[in-house]
Amino acid sequence: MAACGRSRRRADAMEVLYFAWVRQKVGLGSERVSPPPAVTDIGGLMDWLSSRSAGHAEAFAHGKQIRAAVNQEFCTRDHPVRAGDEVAFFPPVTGG
Amino acid sequence: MAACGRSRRRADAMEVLYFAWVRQKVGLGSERVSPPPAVTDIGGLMDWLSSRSAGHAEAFAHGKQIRAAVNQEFCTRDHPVRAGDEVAFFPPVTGG
Amino acid sequence: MATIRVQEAPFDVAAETAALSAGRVDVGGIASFLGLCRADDGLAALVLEHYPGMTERALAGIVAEAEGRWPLTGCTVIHRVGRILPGEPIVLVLAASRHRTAALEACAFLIDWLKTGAPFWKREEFADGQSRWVEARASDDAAAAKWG
Amino acid sequence: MATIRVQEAPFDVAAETAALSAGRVDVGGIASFLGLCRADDGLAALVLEHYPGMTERALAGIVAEAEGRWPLTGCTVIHRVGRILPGEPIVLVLAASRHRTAALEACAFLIDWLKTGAPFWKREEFADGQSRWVEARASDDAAAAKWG
Repeated sequence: MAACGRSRRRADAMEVLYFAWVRQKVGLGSERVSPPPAVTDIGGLMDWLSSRSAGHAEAFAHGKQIRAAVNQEFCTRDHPVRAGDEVAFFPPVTGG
Repeated sequence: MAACGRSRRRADAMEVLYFAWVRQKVGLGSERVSPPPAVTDIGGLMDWLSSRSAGHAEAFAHGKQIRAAVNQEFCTRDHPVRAGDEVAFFPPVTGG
Repeated sequence: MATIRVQEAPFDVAAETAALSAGRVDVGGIASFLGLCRADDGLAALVLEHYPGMTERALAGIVAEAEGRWPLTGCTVIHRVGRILPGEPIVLVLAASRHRTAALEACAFLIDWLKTGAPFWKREEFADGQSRWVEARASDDAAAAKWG
Repeated sequence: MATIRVQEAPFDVAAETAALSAGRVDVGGIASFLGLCRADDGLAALVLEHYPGMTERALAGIVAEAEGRWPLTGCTVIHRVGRILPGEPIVLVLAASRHRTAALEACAFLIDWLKTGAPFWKREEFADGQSRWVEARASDDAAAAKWG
């Protein structure tokens, strides 16, 4: 079964995680996506994700208030993304 | 007895306290003294006290390293002293 | 050397403090900051969400940065997640060193950086049933930025 | 509001910390500094002498100054005197406020000022029977002076 689950993961897919109000607006905590080759950085990925649902569109409409991480490191809009990456979108952090 | 103790206190006397190595060199924790009228400030009191014993002389020979308080407030050499004051001499503080 | 924990359970300030000097005589000072949940504007609870995995990584990075800047003998960061009631503790930062200045500065640095550099998000729940995400404050960014 | 104590007995960090937020929900942060006795150069014990009366006065003045500079919800200064062994606590400073910056700054201010503005003197006793008075450090004067 594990092998079966794994076989369904496309080699060009990336894991996208959402937190806080980004998660609430998107309506998902995470999803596996396979953006087209034209999507090469965080900014491009945000634009592409916006088209996936009304929830995505609403979340990413607040683009300036959204922060991103690639493979668990904070990054800027021009950071490259590629298959196999773990990408996360969330509001500015408010811990402490 | 209380009245008797009190009557032995001269009206022109002041209480002088010593702490840390000043106390050890003077050989006293406190004493009641009646300096002459020419003694009007901390500096003058230090000079006068120096003449009281070898221990006093040794303690006040380190005058620059000695701090003073009058009536429990830190003060400088030119602070006035008068009968009834509580005067203290000690090294720079090292608490905390 | 460093203790880093993200947990739902409350923590024991005395035990964490004692752990930094237990069995050793080279610790001159332990500075700490304990963050508590205030009940502003009818707040009923704070709900803290985080990014498991990245949180621990980010905290480890912040602690390593502090250890590089100050000669610490030990360091502890514990951050709670989940539902926290007014008056309850949220976060504990401890920094121990031979000298007080290192401990005090490292502690302030850790809490300032933690506020802006670790993936936690607070949602406020109010007595009237309303709920809202806490917005990041420019003053927190400024506090973190002052460390250069 | 403020707790000021000079005592021979050890103190309870957890109880003192808890006392600053007990029964209230307006405290956002408690910063603390715990000073401990190090065993440098074969130290066997520290003996702390103070000026009874003036000490309490001086500490009250320092606390009042901190309360005037920062909006504190509470503040605690406990300083031990007498014989203190390596690893044992010497001094505890706590500052509580709605906001972390006030608590952190007030705590650092209190310990800096206490080091130079309260009449305590430390004598070091060594394993070989020698004893010497600790000399004041210029760095402590500088730390206190930076608060203006």
